[in-house]
Amino acid sequence: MKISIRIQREDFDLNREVTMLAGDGESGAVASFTGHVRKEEDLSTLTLEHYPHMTEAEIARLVGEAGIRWELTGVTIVHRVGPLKPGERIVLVAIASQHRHAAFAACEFLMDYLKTHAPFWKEETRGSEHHWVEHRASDDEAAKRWQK
Amino acid sequence: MKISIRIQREDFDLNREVTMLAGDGESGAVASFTGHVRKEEDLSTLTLEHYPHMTEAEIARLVGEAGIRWELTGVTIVHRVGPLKPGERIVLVAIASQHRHAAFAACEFLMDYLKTHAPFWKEETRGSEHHWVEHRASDDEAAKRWQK
Amino acid sequence: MTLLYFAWVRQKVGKGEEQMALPAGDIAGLIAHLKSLGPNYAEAFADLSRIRVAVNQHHAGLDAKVGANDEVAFFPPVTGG
Amino acid sequence: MTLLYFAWVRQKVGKGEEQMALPAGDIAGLIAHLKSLGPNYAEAFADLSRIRVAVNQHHAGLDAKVGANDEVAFFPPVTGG
Repeated sequence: MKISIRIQREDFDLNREVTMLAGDGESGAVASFTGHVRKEEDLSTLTLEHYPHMTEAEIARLVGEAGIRWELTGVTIVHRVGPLKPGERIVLVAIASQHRHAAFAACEFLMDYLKTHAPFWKEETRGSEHHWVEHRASDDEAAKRWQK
Repeated sequence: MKISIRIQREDFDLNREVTMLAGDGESGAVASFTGHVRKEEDLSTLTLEHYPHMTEAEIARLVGEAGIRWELTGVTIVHRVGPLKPGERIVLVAIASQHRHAAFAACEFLMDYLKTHAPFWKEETRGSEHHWVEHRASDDEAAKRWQK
Repeated sequence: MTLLYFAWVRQKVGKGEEQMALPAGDIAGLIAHLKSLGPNYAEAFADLSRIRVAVNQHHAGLDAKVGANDEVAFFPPVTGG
Repeated sequence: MTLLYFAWVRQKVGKGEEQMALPAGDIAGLIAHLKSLGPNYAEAFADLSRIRVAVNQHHAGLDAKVGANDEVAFFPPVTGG
């Protein structure tokens, strides 16, 4: 299984990431997810903070768990940090497999666990006000679906 | 809901397609699927034939059904036809929504229905032999999951 | 009536499209008529479990009614995606 | 012991990282000690239902044991993805 986990300030090229995962013909299916900053009336910036090292370690643990649950040929996760504008991409989870159902399931599993386990925090800037985004109970519920 | 349905011989740029769907900040989530030609020992070319006009009409009907079942902000479907080499992309289904679960579900639904309803046929070239790919019963089973 | 053939149905029939003046009827009757036209049609339509039909670009069954101005397509189960 | 603070915990404590010489114990005891150090800590740790903990970069509970060489991080429930 090819694994690439990157925390970075820069944007990513989805086309390039998927080609790197599946361009060799080893995988018939790639399921991808991108999360974007939603435009809201007075939201000017969404700033992401993280816990360096633990972020990568925690994501690697989640990827390892996904690799046990499904037959995967590749996983690429890119999570951006720093200030982002409405419409910009926050996160990419791309999963390659020989089977599309495995790719979809692992992609959704990793998104649900990223949202509840990976140490990132979002701060919104609205006008001159800053405030931290609250964790959502619905994300905990989503992650619980996968508990065996 | 932004809808783009294209049948084309050329490859597509996934990054561009997703930016067109979600770059305006109206959607927080984009789930995408790309299907690729798998490398097999003696497979040199996979050639896709389709039923012009019906293909677009049938895909539009499926997209309409997805738009009734889930709250979506955009759907882009690109399906290639003509000769393709191992590793090349065959199909893109990209779904934008405010909610990631809706995006994932609609993406999987559309892939399952594309495989069972859209009039495309694959012919494999192996050495000097050509043969038509057989429809798989597992694809029918996958599509049946969605019947209400 | 416009008849269209795709994939191996097209190869067995030996053409992709043809016009035919036919009385109104159902798909099953149309296929029976086609099979009487020659061994190429007889072979293409030998096993109806492997044939799918569309009438005016909508999937249809063997009992669908067709008339002079309809477009009828015959093809194997689809394998796209 | 290395202590790390993130997001609003960092802002309330007023720093992101500090070293402290502390006896071995559990996280609950460590938090009780921190709250005694000043109103900034008392405010940051006022509502433990809003605090999450990692020990050596693994998620941990309030009953986790920590010693002199451990890295302990305090932060709000995560909101990435």
